[in-house]
Order: sequence, then structure tokens, then C-alpha cells
Amino acid sequence: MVGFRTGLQIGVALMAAVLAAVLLPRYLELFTLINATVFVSMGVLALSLGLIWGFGGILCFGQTAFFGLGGYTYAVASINFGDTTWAIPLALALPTAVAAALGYLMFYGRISDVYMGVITLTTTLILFKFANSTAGDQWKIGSSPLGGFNGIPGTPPLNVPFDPGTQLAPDQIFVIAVLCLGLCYAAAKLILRTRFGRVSVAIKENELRAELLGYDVRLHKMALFAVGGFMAGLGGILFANCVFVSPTMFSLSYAGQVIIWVLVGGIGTLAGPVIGCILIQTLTTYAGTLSMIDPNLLLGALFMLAVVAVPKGLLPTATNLLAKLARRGDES
Amino acid sequence: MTVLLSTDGLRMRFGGVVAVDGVTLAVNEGELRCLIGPNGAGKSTFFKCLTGQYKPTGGRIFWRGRDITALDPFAVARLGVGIKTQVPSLFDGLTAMEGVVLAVRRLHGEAEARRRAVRALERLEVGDLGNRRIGLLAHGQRQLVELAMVVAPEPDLIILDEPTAGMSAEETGRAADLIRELNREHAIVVVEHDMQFIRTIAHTVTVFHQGRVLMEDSAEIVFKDPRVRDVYLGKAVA
Amino acid sequence: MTLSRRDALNTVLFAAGSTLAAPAIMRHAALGADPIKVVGIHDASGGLDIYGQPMIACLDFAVDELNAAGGLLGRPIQLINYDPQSNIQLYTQFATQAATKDKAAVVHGGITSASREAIRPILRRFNTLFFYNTQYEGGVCDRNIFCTGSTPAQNVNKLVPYVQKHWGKNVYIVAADYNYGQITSKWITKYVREGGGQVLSVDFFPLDVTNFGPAISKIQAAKPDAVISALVGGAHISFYRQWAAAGLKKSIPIASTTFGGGNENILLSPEEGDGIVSAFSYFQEVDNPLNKAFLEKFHAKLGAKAPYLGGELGMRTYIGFNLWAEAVRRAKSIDRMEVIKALETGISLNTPAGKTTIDAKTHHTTLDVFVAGCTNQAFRALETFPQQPPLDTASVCDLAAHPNENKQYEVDVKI
Amino acid sequence: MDYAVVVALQIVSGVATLVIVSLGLAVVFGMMRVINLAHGEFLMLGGYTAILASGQGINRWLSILVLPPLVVGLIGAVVERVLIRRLYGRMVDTMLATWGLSLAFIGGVTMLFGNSVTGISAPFGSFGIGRFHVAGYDMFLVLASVVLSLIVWAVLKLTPAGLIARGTMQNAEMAAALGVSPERVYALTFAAGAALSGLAGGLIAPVSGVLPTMGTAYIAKAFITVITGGAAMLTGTLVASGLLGSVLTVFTFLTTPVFGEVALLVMAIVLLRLLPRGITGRFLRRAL
Repeated sequence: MVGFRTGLQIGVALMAAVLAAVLLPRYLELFTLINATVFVSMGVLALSLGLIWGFGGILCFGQTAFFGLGGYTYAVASINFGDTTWAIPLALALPTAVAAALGYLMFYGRISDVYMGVITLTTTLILFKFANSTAGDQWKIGSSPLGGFNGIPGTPPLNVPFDPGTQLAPDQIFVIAVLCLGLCYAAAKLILRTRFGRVSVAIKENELRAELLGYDVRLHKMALFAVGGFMAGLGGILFANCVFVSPTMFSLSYAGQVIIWVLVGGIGTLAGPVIGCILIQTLTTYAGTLSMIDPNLLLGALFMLAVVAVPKGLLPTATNLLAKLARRGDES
Repeated sequence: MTVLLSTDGLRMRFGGVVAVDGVTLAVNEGELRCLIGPNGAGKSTFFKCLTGQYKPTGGRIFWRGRDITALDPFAVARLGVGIKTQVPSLFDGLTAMEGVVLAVRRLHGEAEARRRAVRALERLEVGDLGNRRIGLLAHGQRQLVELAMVVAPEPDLIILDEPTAGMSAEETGRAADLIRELNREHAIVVVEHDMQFIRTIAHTVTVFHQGRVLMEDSAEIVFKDPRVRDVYLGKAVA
Repeated sequence: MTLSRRDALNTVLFAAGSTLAAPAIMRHAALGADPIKVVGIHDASGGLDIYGQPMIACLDFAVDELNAAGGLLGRPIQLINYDPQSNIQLYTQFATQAATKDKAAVVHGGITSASREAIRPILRRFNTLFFYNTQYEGGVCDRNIFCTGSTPAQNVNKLVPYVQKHWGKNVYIVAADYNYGQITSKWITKYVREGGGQVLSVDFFPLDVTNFGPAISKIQAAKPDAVISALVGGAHISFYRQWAAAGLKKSIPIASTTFGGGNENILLSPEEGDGIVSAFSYFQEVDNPLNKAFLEKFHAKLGAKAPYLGGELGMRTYIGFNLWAEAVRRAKSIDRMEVIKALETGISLNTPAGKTTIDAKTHHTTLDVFVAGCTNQAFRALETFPQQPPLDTASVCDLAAHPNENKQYEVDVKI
Repeated sequence: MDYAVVVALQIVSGVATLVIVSLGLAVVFGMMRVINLAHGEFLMLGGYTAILASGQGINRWLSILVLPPLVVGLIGAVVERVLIRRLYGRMVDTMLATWGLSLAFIGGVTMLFGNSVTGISAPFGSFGIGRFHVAGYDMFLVLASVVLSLIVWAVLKLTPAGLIARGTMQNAEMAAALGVSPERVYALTFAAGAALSGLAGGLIAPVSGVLPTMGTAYIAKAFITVITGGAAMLTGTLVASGLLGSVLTVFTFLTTPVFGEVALLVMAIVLLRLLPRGITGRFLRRAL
């Protein structure tokens, strides 16, 4: 059974996604739409970390590992198949499986907090270094060269299932991306209502108590981590569709940004990370067009300000503020 | 009477220190057993071995005759063992009701789990706290909510580690009543160093000293034994 | 990034609610016509800014020069500069923006081959003319792009014989680990073998490697006659520094296809940089009247903020813009196809770097090449090769015969 | 034979570099449990100090060894005062804030100095081993790593200040009751860590280039080294540097620099899987 509140949130989110998918392509210019698709794909990535960190207590410094794996698998598979239809399930399965395997390694090894951070960070860095060093001719999977530092600029966009001749246009890909984000949000909300989701939250609250109640903490964490890997992989597929895959997807700067999106948006919420992601991405892009101030300086200053001024993240702070205002409204 | 939980020559060493040194012990169904001993006698280490938090370095643990040595805590719990730790271990971000529901949700569907959770909270006389956030409760209330979580799945055996730690005299009295009440339906092992408390509830008492079992007998006999007094007063035992 | 006067002006105008390329517009408000939009995409920050800064400065300079002379077709040029921050994703974003939002008449940009390959398909898809003004590994065959920099047949082909003639037959190659370094090292291998020598080994380094200690020991063990470097970016400068620190400068000389392309020679001390030999189609020190006049104007305008125009990157950007402007004048239109057709007539300009002519079949250029040695942080021409055609690309690409071709050819050499 | 000696020397200098770039982070993380993501930028600032100072004609040794720790230590003290102090005990927030700080430093330095700073060349020249030449400065770095480690050890173990610092980190309330101001101790420790990072930046400036973004090349490696080392910050960092640095250099020799780094990272994962509390979580637990 889904509670009223959750149902409402899911309803609103799906409605917003559908509205955005229907309306935005009509009113936005093509370039804005393509940029928006990039942001949305990263929003899915932010959501994945928001879920496992905010609700499972798994601080993953390397969520980009699954993002990149999803993208690369999609690119390599669709170039080899000549059709994107079967590339998608493959590109979802691989990051999920890798997340499960890595989760097995960490959680069954009882590795915790900071150490887990290092292992996940290291994983994405290994993938980064590896992908970066595949510029030579010997690095080929089937008919697809891995391209090293360049990545694979020829990543094919989605085609109509089983019809490789009909590729989707950027505005259609935008619609798909927005719907994916909406569905991921709804799925995350629903997961948190199930026993599995509630136990995961309980594990975040107190691992020992959950264990003493007979729940296999390691299995739950591994499963949640795999769900996160799945979502990040989906984000990677969407990203590959509007940009193309390159080692940057695994890079330290992306890995760090995801964490910042979640923190700025509000940890312990699902919408927060998505909002944080889109805000910061917009800002980064805007900063690149400014010539009077270094973009890094601007972003850095904003992050520091955010930590000191809105330590809980934007969404929770805004919700609290609204609640306060509403209360004041009631009183008067 | 069948043996529920037993150990055979259980040992636990940390580096050069042997905290539990060959403990053999058996708890029967329906029994109320107290493990006592001064600080550092090895009780808590023994408790953590029983609950799977430590993997013993020697000896074996049996549950209804089955070897369960080195099982993980969740697997121990699934056998039907309810465990309460010394420092209350709770889900501070959840409400009391949510916490207790989760305790039974492993075994039952949602509706049934809710019914049982309500019953457990009422049984511990904290039915009115269901909607409160656990993190905001007072110390005594937290102890009771934790007990509700332990009791709710109706385990065959409850293991309590120092249940009276940090309690006032009055609260300790109530805790004693509660344990006796719970003992009507569950076997209980209480790890405790407060002799007064043990006196009010005990049937069979096992005394730990320097990682070994010093003696094991009914409460009256144990408390009269000079060796036990010496242990508590810090005299060396011959 | 240093705050140039232009930036300061921008700041003021920006505050007044004007657009980014305000100076150009303001000066020509009198012309009253719609400005022609030109977009520049170069890294002004991040690890590749040592190349981006001179390119941006030269593009700014070229646009201002043209506007001061009355603009094009009676319209002023509005230059929009984007800084992709050495981030490939931002390249694609800004290229999309240039094509679909700004509707730019032409995009000048891309530094690494990685960034070029990232934006080339986008600009082609959205029918936006693209100028790539960097020395690169050659082989791009696409009617929508003009590559105005030198390619291996022009630079490597001159550098390797110099090395073999003066230093010896056998070389050791160190190269940046991406398509530029990979393909360029194949070209080096090809020319070294043609010269009767051997490539003892090729080592590739990702752009962020700074510790070359082990590589330097390996090179010593291989005992080459010379080292040829195709290293790229700020981090790789450490190689030259560590090479000098190991005291190897006297025993094994270095030649490079990239050294001096940014400001490597200025970042290094004379003891570290002296004696390194490069081949480019331009050096700031090139001695001719046009270059003298150009540098005078350039320094008069930018003053102390003028970047060092090491290798050809900045100058090629200046030339690339002027080639485009000349084509617009001849076509009397900024329409993409009209301009391409005008360029394909083989437009030729006398530039500070010597005469530069568009090669219609390949969309590359015929240009002068200099082999130059670094002395006291400056380059001195050792040999000059006038009017070198882009033979490498020409051997595989003929856009006159196959106008719809769209790929990058690679030389087929086994390393 | 002489090749083997050269390889061995490279391994030692690889380890030494890792020690040098990790020590500052080890002190800040080991003592205060603060993950300073701006550590790499402290190195960068140290490098810039060295280069700017020597550009002004200041003595080379003064520019490399004295000024960077002073300047960066001072910057560290300011950062602690303005930013870190508000965030003690909030590990994740500290990370976000120091990440922001790192970006701001990169941006600020880029705006101030751009990219046209002259590097300094390494002192000492080179010496020959058989057919090979080795940079003398590499050996100086090895010596510097040993001396630095000894200094850190001696300060913490032998001086009253070190004792007070360690005591405060163990139990701030107790220290306060004994009349020590924990705030001052934290501030000084952070500044000391920053100074170490600054010195490291000055030391590596002649070998690697000095660029606004140079810190990013070191932060991940330093972070991984310190964490793999475990609770005993000095011993842990030394042992981890030894293991990881050797793996890095050996694999770089056998394959390519990329696979050298991959090997380092894989080694770190394997170590953490086997020793979930870091190396000194299992061995040498009593060490400093």
C-alpha cells in the first residue's frame, strides 16, 4: 500500500515530467533542449546517489563508475549491434552487475564509511585511467574502438526499437530522458515504501540494530547499491545519447560534482539532488560564458557559502521555510 | 527440558589477551539465566560471541543441538533470538511504531506486523509513544521501545546485556518485574554486574571471573559462596 | 586567465546590461547593421589554457582589426567567446549553442583533436561552418571543416630528417596518449623508417602525468640518438624539466612536434629548454616585415597582457579568421555553402607566417614550415621550407570528387 | 646491474614523493578527522610561492624550503578560522566546503597569475651510475621525505606541543579542563598540516610543473595513501607510501604509467579489502 503523501509526491513528479516532456519541446530552442537533456541525464545520476546515500547511508565517492559503464556499454554495444535496442538492457545490466559485485566486495568485507569512500573513488579512477589509455589501435571491442581520451564521438543516438534506420531526434530524446527521470523518482519513492526500502533506511539509522532484528545488512546494502548502479547506468545511457561517451564520465571532477549536487540539493530527499544537479549545471554552463570572473572561483565560492549558509541543503531548507511561513499564516 | 543454547569450551582472544577462556554453559528452554561477574570478567565478550558480533577463536556454540559458531548476528537473530545491547541500539530517525513494525516485518505481512507491533508496545506499556520519533524519547522510554522491538517477533530466547545500566533504583525495580513477566513466555539470559538486581530476579546464576566460569548454581547458593564475594571485592581467588 | 583590458571593458558594459561581445558592437553602432556572429570556442582555463590563451587573444585581435576597418559586407562582426574549461562536455554544449542558438556564421575553435572530434559532427549536423586552426595529426576529410594548421607531412616530415641528419638515425618517441599523439607517433615512425632509422620504443602518457622518472630511465637504457616528443599540455612540461635535471641534455637531444606550441619554452628556464628543436608553420620570432608589423600592432593593443605566440596556434587562428573573412568578401554572403565555395577557389593570403593557400581538395592549407631551435627561451629558425602542401591528407582525401565524405583517415603504420 | 640500481633509486624516489605529498593530509586527517579536499591546492600554492619567490630573485633554498610552508601555513590558519572552524565534527560538510575552497583557489590563482609563470629548475645537477644519469634532486627528495617524517614524529612524540595536540584530539573536554584551549590546538594543527602541504608543493615544484590545476593530480593519490595507511597517521602513511609507491614505480617500468597508476589503485582496493581498517588498523597499532 502506498501512503497518501508518497502517492501525492509520485503523482506530482510524474505529472511534472509529462508536462515538461509535452510542453518544453514546443517552447524551447533546440540547443536549450539538448542542454536540458544533458542536465536531466545527470539528474538521474544525482538521484541514484541521493537514494543510496540519503536513504541507505552508503557514501559512494564513485557513483560515476556506473554512469560511465552504462554509457560505454551502450556506445560499444550499439556500434557493434548496429541497433540500439539490445544495447539498452545490456547497458543497464552491466553497471548493475558491477555495482553488485563491488557491493559484495565492500559490504561482505565489512568495510565502512571512509574506507568505502576510498574504494568507490578508486574504482572510478581506475576506470578513468583505463578508459583514458585506450587510444591505441589494440583497444577495440568488436568493431568499436574505445578511443582513449577522445572517447567515442560516434556514439549513435537511440533508434526506434528494431528499426536502426530511424534514429530519434534530439527533442524526442529529451522526452525520453525526462520521462526516465520521472519514472526513476517514482521508482525510488516506491522502493522506499517497501519492506526492502524501509529496512535500508533502518540500516542507515542503525546497522547493528537492523542486524540484531535478523536482517542481512550486507545483502540489503548490496541490493540497494545495485539499484543505485542501475539508475546511474541509465543516466549514463541518456548522457551518451545527448553528448557522447568519453573518460570524463569517470573523472574525479564528475565524481566530486555528484556529491556536491546531492549535498547542495539536500541529503535525505530525492527531489533535492535532482534540483541541486540542475541548478549547479546551469551555473557551470553560465560561468563558462562569463569572461570577467573565473568560473572555478565563482563555483567554489558558492559551494562554501552553501555549506555555511544552507548546511541542510536547499530543498529541506526551503521546505522548512515554507512550513514556517505557513504556520505564521495560520496564526495571523 | 530441552537445551536451547549451549557453548562448549568457548574461547575468544584479542592479540595476547584471552577475554573468554573455555566457557561451557547450557541454557534450557524457558529458563531465566543470569551471567554475572565483575567488570572485565569477560561477560560482554561472551555476549558478543553468542550474538555473532565476535567470531570466537575457539570452542563452539550450539542452538538446539545445531552448531551455530561464527554465524553472523542476523543469522543468530533469525534462529529466534532477541538481543538487547548494553547501550540502547535504535533507529533514531524512525517513529517507535515504524521501528517495532520492522522488527516483525521480516516474519509477517504489513497488516499483521502492525497488529503485533501495537501489541508489543502495549505489553511494555509504551503504546502511547507509537508516533513519536525514537531519537526524541527519554532514556527510559528508549530502553522500553528497544525491548518492544526485541520482544515483538516472539523469540524463543532473549539475551539482555546489562539491562539496568543507567537506570534509577525505581526503574531497576520495574525492569526486574518486566523480566520476570517476559520469562513466562521466553527463555532469558541476562548479562549483568549489578548483584542487587540479580538477587531480585535470579533462578540460576553463572559467575564469570577472568574469562572462565567460576561457579554455576542457584541464586541462593551463589550469593552465599565466599569466592563470589571475593571476586566482587577484588580478592585473588586461590 | 589574466584580466585584459577587454575583460575590464566587458565588465563595465556587462553591468550596463549589454551583451558579451559588446566592444565590437559599440564601436560600430554607427554602421547600424545587424552584426555577423562569429563564435570562438577555446579553453581559457584548465590544463589546456596554455594553448587557448594565445588563440583567444589572436581571434579577438583579428575581429577588432576587421571591425576597425569597417567590418564585413558593411556589417560589424560580433565575436562570442566560450570557455569550455578544458572539458569536452562543455565543448559539445557550446558548439550546439553556437549552431542552434547563436546561429553563428562560423565557429573557430577546438584545440586538442579530442575537442575537434567532439564538435565536428555537431557543427556538420547543424550546417555551421567550422575552422580548426591548430597543428594536428592530419587526415580529417569533411567539407564543413577547414583545417588551417600544419599536419605531419608538413612538420614531422621536416623535423625527422633534421633529427636524422644532425643527431642520428634511431629515435625514442614520447607522446601524449590520445589520438593526436597516437597518430602523430605513427607518422614519426613512418618518416624515421624512411630515413633508414629505427624507432626504439614509443611511450604514451595521459595528459595528467607529471612524473617521468621511470620513463627517463627507460630511455637511457634504450640509448637512442634522439628523443622526439609529441607531449601536450601543462603537465607534460615536467618531462623537459626532469630530462634536464637528470643531466641528459648534453648526451641525448630532443626534437618535438609540439614544444613551443603553447608557452613551453617560456615556462622552462634556458638551461632546460635550450637546444630543443620544433617544427611549426609559425614562430613569434619569424623574421619578415608583415610579422614585424603584426607584432607591433598586437603588442600596442594588448600591452603587457599580450600572450607569447609560441608555435602556430595563435597565428593560425588569426589567419583562419582572415581566410574566412576574405571568402565572405568574395562570396558577398555569409551563407555557408557560398563561403565554402569561395574558399574552395583556393584563396590565398600573405600573412605574418608567410603565404597561406587553401587546398580545395582537402580543405587544408599550403604553408611555410620552419624547423627552429630554442635558445634562451626564444625560437630561431634553423631551416625554412616554403609552400608545403598538405600531402598526407591529400593522399587519401579528395572533397572535390567526394563532397559528402565525412571521416578522419589514419596513416597505416605498425609501431 | 647499473640498470637495477637505477630502477631501485626510482622506486625509492617514487615512495619519497608519495610521502612528501601525503604528510600534510595525514596530519590534518589523522589528527582532526578532517578530509581536506583542498590539500592539492595547498600544494599548488606552495609551488607558486616557491616560483614567485625565486622569480623575485630570492635565494633558491629560501624559496623552496622556507617561504612555501610559511605562506601556506598562514593561509591554512586563515582558512581554519574562516571556514573549517564552523564545521568541526561535520565530516561531509567539511568535504564540500574544502572542495569549494579547492575550486576557488584554482580559479583565483588562474585569475591572478594566469599561465605564464616561469618554472624553477632543479638544483644539484645529476650524477652517473654506470651508463645512467640520475637527477641529484630526486635523491634530495628522498632525504627530504626522511627528514620531514622525523620532524613530524619528533614534534608529536617529544615536544610538549605535540603531546598537548595528541591529547586534545583524544579528548577535547579533558584537555579543556586541563587549561588547554582546544580551539587553538585545532587551529595550530590545521595550520601545521597546511604548512607541510605548502612545503611539499615547494619541494615538488622543480620536478613537476606549477599550474593552477596541479593539485588535482595529487589529491586522489594522497587521499588514498593516507586512508590505506589507517589510524596511525605517520606509520600508516609511511608504510602505505612504501607499498603503493613501489607498486606504482615497478608497474610503470614494466608497462606504462597508466597501468602503474591502475596497479596502485588496485593495490589500495586489495589492501582495504584485506585490512578494512587500513594497514595500521591491523599491524603496528601502537605506532604513531
